[in-house]
Amino acid sequence: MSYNIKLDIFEGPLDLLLFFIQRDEINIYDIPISEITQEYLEYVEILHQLKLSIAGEFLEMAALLMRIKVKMLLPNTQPEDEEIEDPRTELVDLLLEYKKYKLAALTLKEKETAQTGFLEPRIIRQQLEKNNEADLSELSIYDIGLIFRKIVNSMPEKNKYEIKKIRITITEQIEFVRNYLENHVRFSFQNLTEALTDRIEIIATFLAVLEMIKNGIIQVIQEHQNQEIWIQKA
Amino acid sequence: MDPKSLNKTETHSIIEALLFSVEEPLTQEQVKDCIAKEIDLPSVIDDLNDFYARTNTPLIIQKVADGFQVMVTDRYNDYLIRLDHSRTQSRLSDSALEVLSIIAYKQPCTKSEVDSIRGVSSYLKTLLEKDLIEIKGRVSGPGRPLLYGTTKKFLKYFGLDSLDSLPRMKELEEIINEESQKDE
Amino acid sequence: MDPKSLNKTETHSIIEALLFSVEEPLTQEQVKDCIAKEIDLPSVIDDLNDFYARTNTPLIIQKVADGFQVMVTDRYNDYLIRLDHSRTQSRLSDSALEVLSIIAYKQPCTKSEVDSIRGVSSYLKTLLEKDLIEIKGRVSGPGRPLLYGTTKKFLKYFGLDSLDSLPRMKELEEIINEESQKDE
Repeated sequence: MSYNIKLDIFEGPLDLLLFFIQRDEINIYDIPISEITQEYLEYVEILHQLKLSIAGEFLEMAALLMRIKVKMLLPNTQPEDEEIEDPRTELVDLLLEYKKYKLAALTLKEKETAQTGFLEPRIIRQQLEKNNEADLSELSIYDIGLIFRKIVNSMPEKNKYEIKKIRITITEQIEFVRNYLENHVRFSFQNLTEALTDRIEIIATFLAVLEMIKNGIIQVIQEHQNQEIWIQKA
Repeated sequence: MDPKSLNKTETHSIIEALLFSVEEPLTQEQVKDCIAKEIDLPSVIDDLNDFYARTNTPLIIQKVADGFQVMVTDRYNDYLIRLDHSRTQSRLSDSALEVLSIIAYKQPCTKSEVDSIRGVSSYLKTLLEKDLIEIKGRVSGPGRPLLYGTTKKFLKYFGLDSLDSLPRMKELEEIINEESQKDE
Repeated sequence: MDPKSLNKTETHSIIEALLFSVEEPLTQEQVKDCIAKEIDLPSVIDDLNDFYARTNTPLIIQKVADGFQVMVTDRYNDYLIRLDHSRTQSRLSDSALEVLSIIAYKQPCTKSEVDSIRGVSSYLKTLLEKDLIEIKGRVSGPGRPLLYGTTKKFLKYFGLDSLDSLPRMKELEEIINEESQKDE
């Protein structure tokens, strides 16, 4: 979208407000909140009409401006002798702090311009004996992280997901135990699960047994402690 | 044509050779490792710069990042631009410069500190890729966010001797105060 | 100290600037592109070499296949070899870097763990030699394979106080995704 480039000249809401302040030669300590809020909202509305995505920060700032505006309209309920805080203080502090770094950025820009005029000379160095140091001069820990990320992302799917989908349900295992009951009068849990290989199947069968005991379909008998537990029809 | 008349001793030539051979700015310690005797490096550098200027040699030695580096002067750039454009660096965007200036002054600092000053979410990727900032560690507090700081490359890129070469925060505050008072 | 007494004209200085600025050896065609007037390049090069020799400037311009390039003379090599950083450091291969990144993130880990992630034989020996990784112990299980981890030097190189400062995958994703939003 071509609008984007032309309208996206402000780094953010603070930058936009500083632009208004500078353009209208406003005293930063005495910002006319009503006027500036109106113009600010108009700008946000233009962004909206052009169907540009409006960053959340612009809306947050709109809310702050409205809040200040309301506070300034409210009658002063504070006792006479108490110092009232200007509702604009928070905003002014934000603007001044940001302005400081914008100024610093300007200094950097000047230094950048001066420095880019100079080139590093291309002079062929003498080949000296190699030492055993690894040359990591072009690398940062961010790069090491990116390299690892790339490896992880290129790994085959199956290595990533070790968890298998459980294909067995307790209802199915209740049915399994019912069938077993038809052919066996009395059996141990071990007898019941002999043919099962998967641990998850054994667990599901155990849960099925518990469920069937609860529902009075089967009962378990243990004649003496530490002896076999038998399962039979209730 | 006696080299001595140019105030150039063998020491000067050795320092030159060292300057031409290092990848990073040449430090006082490196010089000490290479030349046994005591050397007043800044004074040798001054002599060499003087020599380059007087002999129209298009080189200049700069003090950057705690060391000295040789650069080609910008004097003949009008001729150089017809060479190839691959070496003309792309400049940093205004937002990148803002982020850099905040990190330079506040370091080590987190992304959210940068964001709260700018009032907008900041982009660190380009600066990390250009090696102008780097990860310095983590905050020990909740969430343990990453801490960022500027690199040696940052100093080289802007031709800064050290971070102290940046204007002091107090100076910036004074400029802004003067500006605001003028408006009243 | 008239530069003319050193036989150096402005043309000489421009050619010098070109020599210092080109990526590849400087060719006659490039000179023609940059300077309008006709120039006898080999003769200018001779003058410059003469100038370097007479002023003890440790540079020499060599004729190579397609053109001319500036080199540091070998005259001060005895000093240069004591310059630790001037020695050609061997750059790590991409594969070695991959192995290093796996060990950094997975440590302590065994050779077979590294291999299972990369699917190829590892570069542990190189990394051990360069003192970037070290043996941290052995697995207590079958075969008792060696466990590898990164060294103090690794941390020091990257300016980190602990392994905890390695950026997490989630943090990297955040940095990368932020930028793509801006590009939209």
